[in-house]
Amino acid sequence: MEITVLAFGIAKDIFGRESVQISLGKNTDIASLKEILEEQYPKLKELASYMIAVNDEYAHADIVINTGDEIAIIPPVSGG
Amino acid sequence: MEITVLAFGIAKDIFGRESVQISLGKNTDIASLKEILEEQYPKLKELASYMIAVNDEYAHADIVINTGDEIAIIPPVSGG
Amino acid sequence: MIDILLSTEPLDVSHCINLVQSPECGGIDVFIGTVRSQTKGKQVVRLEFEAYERMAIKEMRKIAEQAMDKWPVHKIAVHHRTGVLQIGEVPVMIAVSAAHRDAAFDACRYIIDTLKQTVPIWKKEVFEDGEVWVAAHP
Amino acid sequence: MIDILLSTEPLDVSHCINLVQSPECGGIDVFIGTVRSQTKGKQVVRLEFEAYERMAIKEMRKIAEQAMDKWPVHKIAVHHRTGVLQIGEVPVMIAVSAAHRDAAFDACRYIIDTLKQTVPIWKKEVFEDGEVWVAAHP
Repeated sequence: MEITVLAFGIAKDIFGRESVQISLGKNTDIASLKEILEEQYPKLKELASYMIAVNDEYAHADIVINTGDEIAIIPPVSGG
Repeated sequence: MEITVLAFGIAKDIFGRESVQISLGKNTDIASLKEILEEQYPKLKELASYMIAVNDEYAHADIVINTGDEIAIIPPVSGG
Repeated sequence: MIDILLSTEPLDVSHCINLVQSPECGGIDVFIGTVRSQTKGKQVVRLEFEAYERMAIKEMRKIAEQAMDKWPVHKIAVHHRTGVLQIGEVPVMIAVSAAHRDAAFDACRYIIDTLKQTVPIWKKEVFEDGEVWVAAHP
Repeated sequence: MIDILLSTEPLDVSHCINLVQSPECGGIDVFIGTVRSQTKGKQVVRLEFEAYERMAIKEMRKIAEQAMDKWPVHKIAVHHRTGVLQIGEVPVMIAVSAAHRDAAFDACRYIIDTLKQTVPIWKKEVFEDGEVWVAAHP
């Protein structure tokens, strides 16, 4: 399946755009998604940390991604 | 010597006025002043506590009162 | 910078905050006391605040100076009202600015806690059926 | 009552305080974040805030709800700004009202501390000679 990954803050700079399309196999979990992203965008590994959000919620490593999910990269937040 | 004792809050109600004149012997300290006041105004003893200020500062029991000092009764404060 | 005010006029929160704002500061903590409609389950009609004015101002300044010594804060405003206050009105307002927020929170809380213990200001609660000087009796 | 706002417009402190004021409350604690002119000794020209808007609003509400569960507070307003901010402008403002002040202080501090850890908002510091996404790198 094709999913769209939204990027914010420094992740947008790393992607060079506000979102990227990624092809994922069935039953891909968050941990695997991170590996795929880091292979394509090695600079992600230089971040202090980053999280993945699925449908506006922080997602644990073992959460499986479904078609239609809204996926976003959440680099270290710095609001306030 | 004659001194004026200012009263605030409930002390004003106990005195029935904003200040009272008291005759004190030489070298009267704060502890003695309190005894004299409590004799004349026994309701002072019903207060949760009260302090005496001399010239705008809280005064310890052993401070000696001098002519011209500004003396005030400070019942339990409740500002804020 | 320390700004102390004891006033019979309504306190102005925007003014108070502007007084402490500074380009060197990352945070401002503000405490605003408000007159509650109830105390111990009893309906309050109004409050009356009385101060030993000169000493009250001196004590408020002392507390602000202590806070400046204890925490790395930049500016402090302590404004207190006297006279008759209705429900919802503001008897006290404290604003503290600092480079970092922890100092602003700690100092602001210290100032209101200490003010309530040491500053010679007295509050009378007026009810439908009587009135009482707060904290006067055990 | 919880009021959450994420806005590109300047935040209004009087409005924010009015939102939480209530006759049942004896105190309001307000935290106001302000843009500092310096960070680690370097002169800041401006800040740029970006948010994952829908999730940021959801997370701000979650934090306010947690504060409501943890402390006996009455009303909470959490207002955050996005876009370009100059020195001295206000990126965040939190107001908490409670019957007693301790709860207001504790809840307000919890909200700003947690907001800075979990709400998907990012701050870019712009200097004369470059720019940096705050906290992005170790």
